[in-house]
Amino acid sequence: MMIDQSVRLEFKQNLYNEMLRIRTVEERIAELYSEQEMRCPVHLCIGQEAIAVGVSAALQNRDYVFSGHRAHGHYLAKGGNLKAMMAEIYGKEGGCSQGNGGSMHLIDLSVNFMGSTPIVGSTIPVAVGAAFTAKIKKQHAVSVAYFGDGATETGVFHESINFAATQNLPVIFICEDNFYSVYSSFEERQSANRDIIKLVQGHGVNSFEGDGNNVEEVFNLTLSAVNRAREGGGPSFIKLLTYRWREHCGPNYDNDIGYRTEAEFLQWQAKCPLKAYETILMSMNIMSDALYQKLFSEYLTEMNNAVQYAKSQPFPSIKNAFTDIFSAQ
Amino acid sequence: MMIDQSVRLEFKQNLYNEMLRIRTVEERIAELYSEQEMRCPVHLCIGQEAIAVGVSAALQNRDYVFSGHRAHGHYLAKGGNLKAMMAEIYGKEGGCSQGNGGSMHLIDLSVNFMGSTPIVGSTIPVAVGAAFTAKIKKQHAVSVAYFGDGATETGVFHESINFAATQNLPVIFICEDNFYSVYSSFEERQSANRDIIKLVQGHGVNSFEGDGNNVEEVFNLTLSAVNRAREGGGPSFIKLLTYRWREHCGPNYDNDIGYRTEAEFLQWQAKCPLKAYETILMSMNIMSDALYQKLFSEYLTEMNNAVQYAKSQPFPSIKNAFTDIFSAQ
Amino acid sequence: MIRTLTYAEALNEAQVQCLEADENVYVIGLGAPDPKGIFGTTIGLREKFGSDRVFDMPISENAVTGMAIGSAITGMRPVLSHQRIDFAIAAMEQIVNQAAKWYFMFAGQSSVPIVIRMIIGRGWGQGPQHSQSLQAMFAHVPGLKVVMPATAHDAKGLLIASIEDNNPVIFIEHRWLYGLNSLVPQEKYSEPLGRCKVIREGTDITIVSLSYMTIESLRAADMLEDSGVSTEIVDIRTVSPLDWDTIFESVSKTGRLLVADTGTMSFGVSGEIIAKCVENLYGKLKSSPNRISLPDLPSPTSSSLAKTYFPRAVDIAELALSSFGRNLDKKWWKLEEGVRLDIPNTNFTGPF
Amino acid sequence: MIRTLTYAEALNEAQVQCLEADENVYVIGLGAPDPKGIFGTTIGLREKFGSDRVFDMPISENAVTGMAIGSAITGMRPVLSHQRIDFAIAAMEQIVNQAAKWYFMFAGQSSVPIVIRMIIGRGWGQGPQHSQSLQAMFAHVPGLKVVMPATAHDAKGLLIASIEDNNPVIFIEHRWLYGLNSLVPQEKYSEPLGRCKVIREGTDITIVSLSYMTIESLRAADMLEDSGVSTEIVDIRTVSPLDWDTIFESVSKTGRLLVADTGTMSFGVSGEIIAKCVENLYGKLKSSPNRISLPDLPSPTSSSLAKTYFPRAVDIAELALSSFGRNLDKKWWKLEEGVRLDIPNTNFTGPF
Ligand SMILES: Cc1ncc(C[n+]2csc(CCOP(=O)(O)OP(=O)(O)O)c2C)c(N)n1
Ligand SMILES: Cc1ncc(C[n+]2csc(CCOP(=O)(O)OP(=O)(O)O)c2C)c(N)n1
Ligand SMILES: [Mg+2]
Ligand SMILES: [Mg+2]
Repeated sequence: MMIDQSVRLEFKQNLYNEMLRIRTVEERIAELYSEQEMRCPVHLCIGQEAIAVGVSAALQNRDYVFSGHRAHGHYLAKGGNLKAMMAEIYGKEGGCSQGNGGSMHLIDLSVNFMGSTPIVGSTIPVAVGAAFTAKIKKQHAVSVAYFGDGATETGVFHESINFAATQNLPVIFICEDNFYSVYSSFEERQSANRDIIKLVQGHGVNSFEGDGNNVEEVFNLTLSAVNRAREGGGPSFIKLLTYRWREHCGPNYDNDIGYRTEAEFLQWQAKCPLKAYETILMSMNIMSDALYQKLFSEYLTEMNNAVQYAKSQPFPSIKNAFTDIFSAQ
Repeated sequence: MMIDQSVRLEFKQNLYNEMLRIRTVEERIAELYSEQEMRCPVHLCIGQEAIAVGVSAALQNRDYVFSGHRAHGHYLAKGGNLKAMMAEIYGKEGGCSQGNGGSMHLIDLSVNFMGSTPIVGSTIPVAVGAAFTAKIKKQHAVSVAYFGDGATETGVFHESINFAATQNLPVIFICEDNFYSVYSSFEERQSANRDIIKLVQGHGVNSFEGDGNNVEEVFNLTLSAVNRAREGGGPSFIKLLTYRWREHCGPNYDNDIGYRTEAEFLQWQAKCPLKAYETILMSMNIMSDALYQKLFSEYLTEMNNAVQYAKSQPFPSIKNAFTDIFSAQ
Repeated sequence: MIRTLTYAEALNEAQVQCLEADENVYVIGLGAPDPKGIFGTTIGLREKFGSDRVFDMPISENAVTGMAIGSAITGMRPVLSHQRIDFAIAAMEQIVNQAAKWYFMFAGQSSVPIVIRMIIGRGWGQGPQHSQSLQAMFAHVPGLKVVMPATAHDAKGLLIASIEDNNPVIFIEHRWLYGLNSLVPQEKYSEPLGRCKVIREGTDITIVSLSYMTIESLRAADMLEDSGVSTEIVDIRTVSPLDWDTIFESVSKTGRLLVADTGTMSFGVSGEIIAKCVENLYGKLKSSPNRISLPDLPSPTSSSLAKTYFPRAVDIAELALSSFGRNLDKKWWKLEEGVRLDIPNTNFTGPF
Repeated sequence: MIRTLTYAEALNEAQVQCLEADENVYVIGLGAPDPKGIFGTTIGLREKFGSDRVFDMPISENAVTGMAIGSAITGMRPVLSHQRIDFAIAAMEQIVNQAAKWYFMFAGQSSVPIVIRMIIGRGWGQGPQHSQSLQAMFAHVPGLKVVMPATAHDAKGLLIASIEDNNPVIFIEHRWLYGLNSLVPQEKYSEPLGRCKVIREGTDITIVSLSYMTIESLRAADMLEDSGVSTEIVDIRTVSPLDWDTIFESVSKTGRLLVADTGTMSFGVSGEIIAKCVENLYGKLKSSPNRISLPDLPSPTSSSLAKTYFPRAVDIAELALSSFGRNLDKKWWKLEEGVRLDIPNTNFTGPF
């Protein structure tokens, strides 16, 4: 696709930049959370940025994306408006859901980020439905469902996979496998003999596995799934190994509370998706410390502006709040 | 297990007899249904008898069995009381559920036939729960869940398989694959690339496939699963190919209504599990036409007595009906 | 043109006309294209519109509901049937958490124009897991519309309105209605959602009823007329949002209220209607409001128990008269004797 | 011995004592053995009783419910927690079709002694899918008991009774109650299911309330007392089966009824209570019954909307006074100003 070397380098640079942008946003949320002004649960994706970025790089604006509780990165990588997200987390009128949703209910229809909602597994079939529309209306679009390793235990995941396979729908199932479902490890939830790749193949769906901390690998796996889906080749499932750095919900580290070890965390921190890619790009002379500083301060400024915007927005008053439950005809 | 030849032959004879008994009961229900006295839906298992019989032959009285809407054979093969079943179908006081249940709600706790209920997939996790009890209480018992090919599309099937695998429970999942879910064929419901054996293996569960019209094959597959489960080897899944001869629900043939062909039916009728086994037993000089006549008339008499019993039983009057929704302490 | 159609035919015609009118409409459901066509309501649709627009589903009620939601927010208008309401509760998670809330939780940016058809019923030993009537569960969830037509005419008009509505509609059909006729215009028309209909005018008592209980109420009204009581019947049609004005107006006029519901009583539809009427018409009632519904028990299977479990016209009439301190003439009870009460009519022979 | 315990500690102690008393009792739930231990209610249980009796589950609410049912009919006594009620509705199929009906559909031959704990709540931006209060859905289903304790004392006694009960019990806990204290005896005791409790005696008006709304009602009663109105509070404790006698007795005495529920209003718990009181106490009410509950909307997330969405003591008091044609003294409203209304107390800092 990218023959020209400069285009190629720019592409790589963008992958990095996007990851850094998400990291900067998430870290800043973590810092500001203790102010007690973001009065809703937040599930940060620090450590998992490569997935959102790699996947999104393989998508077009028209492609549909759905997510769950841990959605900030997915939303931003797809091009979701940062200010609207921050205002939403602050519960403000200018929020992407006008304060009705909060961190767990992001939407930006201008980039076909169709919605994230926090019932585990629950947006997976919804994403399949968007793929159905894409197919029937010949939109040449694909639909992406992001979810975690825990979500593969829900019945609705299997029903969705089967339905997508039966109807040969252009949907990509992205499983972010970060080893934990809240504080529960695999031993509590799945058999040691489980093989999700085989399982999904058994459903009749193309199934792949990759390093979720390697942004280019994520991109490549996704791109081939997307291409196949666009050409009528049906659904794909991609499992991507990664790790959540902070607590399941909230701004802190929680390696001390007992469900995982500091050592495990450190091991994964050493596999930081940004650092890993930075090293590669440095060796290609695209990245440098100076560039990092420049980018970081740009993103920090952007984020601070977004926070500023969010804080300055009015709260939805009862009068202005969106309170309709029914859409008028 | 069966070293002695006479025991072996008796065992074979019993397999045949049980199938013939079930066939006789089901055919008689079909004949009598038009009297409009069995006023509840009936899902006959004619054509599928080898599964119930082969599976049950591998079980002990203490082993738990659960089933769904098509349960007559499973109930009878486990030793369920015929009179109580017929009275139940006739909606009478002497019914196994005192008329509250009907054909789709069979139970006989004296043989650990724990219950059948007609929401597809819905007794699968319940069977898993009984296996949990068996394990925790070290009952040396296994639990069997019977269900159809359609049930493997339900989310709860997958959740149950995963849970059983995670907890390594002594449960045997028996899938009676008769190609149809009501009038819907596989094309409408599953991908052509689906491989249920692989799928279940992906969950981490031992998984087998067999000829559901071959009673000895069913027995052997089940027995090894049962032995494994009793020894702590965990759950197994067994898919057994078979064919339902009559309409999905009700007493008639329905090869004319358009969802399947007469030719397909005839092909499967030619694979009749009783006829096939009869031929084998004849070649071994166990079965004969005379014996068949004798057995058939015995079972017919037994069935006619059961019908007689059912018809003579009183209807549950409001006064005598079981109407408690809560069990007293 | 106006003809006589059965309720099932009317639903079929509604779907045909919607499929013709809007290419975004599609029909999906358990057995939708099969030879029985969901009690005849989808027969012929696949032949007319092809398998891209009319298709079956795996036994995956929850995911298929979610997939219908996803298609709806991206421009389609699914008409989904799970057949029995007992099966549909496997999809409760998607219906309650997603369909009902999507519009609100994203502040109106996308809506979910989806119709989910569910069948309720009674009779022929359907029993505990095949004849529940769970409308109250859905009506309790803000964001769902709940529609329960009683006549063929309303079945067509309300199904068209439901398909054209931008919101999730739970469309509940009673099995015993499928064979009943009424006059149904041929052209495509819609009956407004959220509006009750006074289907019989009267002055002495108001019966507020829905779905099949409206049919029984009509028969009860004849018995009551025979007793000199003039009955007004308000057919609810849409349980949620409920058209309180029409109910209040009727009850204000008659001063007496009886609610007839197909579901079990406690925490159901009837309690809300009585509560709301009392709150709004306090002091205007001439006697204690009454209600008739199923007892708080699962449905027993035996045909002999159907009689006491499922209320009939005579029960309604008797209860209505009790608020005048009177009893129903025994002749009406006599008429019921020997009638098989687990079938809608003598043509019905099971096994469904 | 009697000590002060929090509601969470009381629930924990109830489970410890049941696990000790009966080897058939086991605890399973999302995160049951994790460091947070379901808001502290299961902390330490695994350490005490081992991983065979206290364990976690996959995110498979429906199957795990079914498995608990299967274990219950074969002799175990599972205490299952799905955490939030919003997650538990993924298990609706098993709860409604199997747990609720098993005993009846097999004519009493086997029963389902299972407790399913579910969490409701408000505040801290839980939003549309994390703060529903769906007790009415469960109360509507014959065969389920629905228990909603308001105090630490009742939490312990009712959880023990629920575990010892032979029937499926939906045990609903409000997040804002976990930190509240009351006197709790150390020994194992049970409070009877199906019995309301008059937790404050009064003569002028009866407030029938449940769960966290009982706490707000107690505060409202103080405000009302200040206004010269003597309030009797009936804490429901068990929504189903409901102890109507205690309610009727209180309402007969005071002649006035206000129902305070944690759920959305329409087709919910409050309507049934009003209807039943009117049916049974017709003519004994001195004014129109009132009710306070959530508006028929999903829960909005923004903290600024929590204030109007979730009713507080002042709202209850104001509504109660309205049935005397009076208004609440402004001072009480003033007191609420500046108070953050999306947290139970100032110690609460999220993020759950
Ligand atoms: C149906 C349902 N059950 C339980 C929960 C509570 N819950 C929220 S997030 C979560 C863990 C999800 O784990 P995973 O899918 O691996 O995503 P991760 O948090 O690791 O990104 C759980 C159990 C829920 N939101 N929905
Ligand atoms: C959850 C649910 N959905 C739909 C139905 C309606 N239904 C009854 S039997 C059946 C077909 C089941 O097919 P299968 O599992 O293959 O069993 P078979 O009838 O072929 O023995 C269906 C869809 C049901 N009972 N439960
Ligand atoms: Mg995870
Ligand atoms: Mg089948």
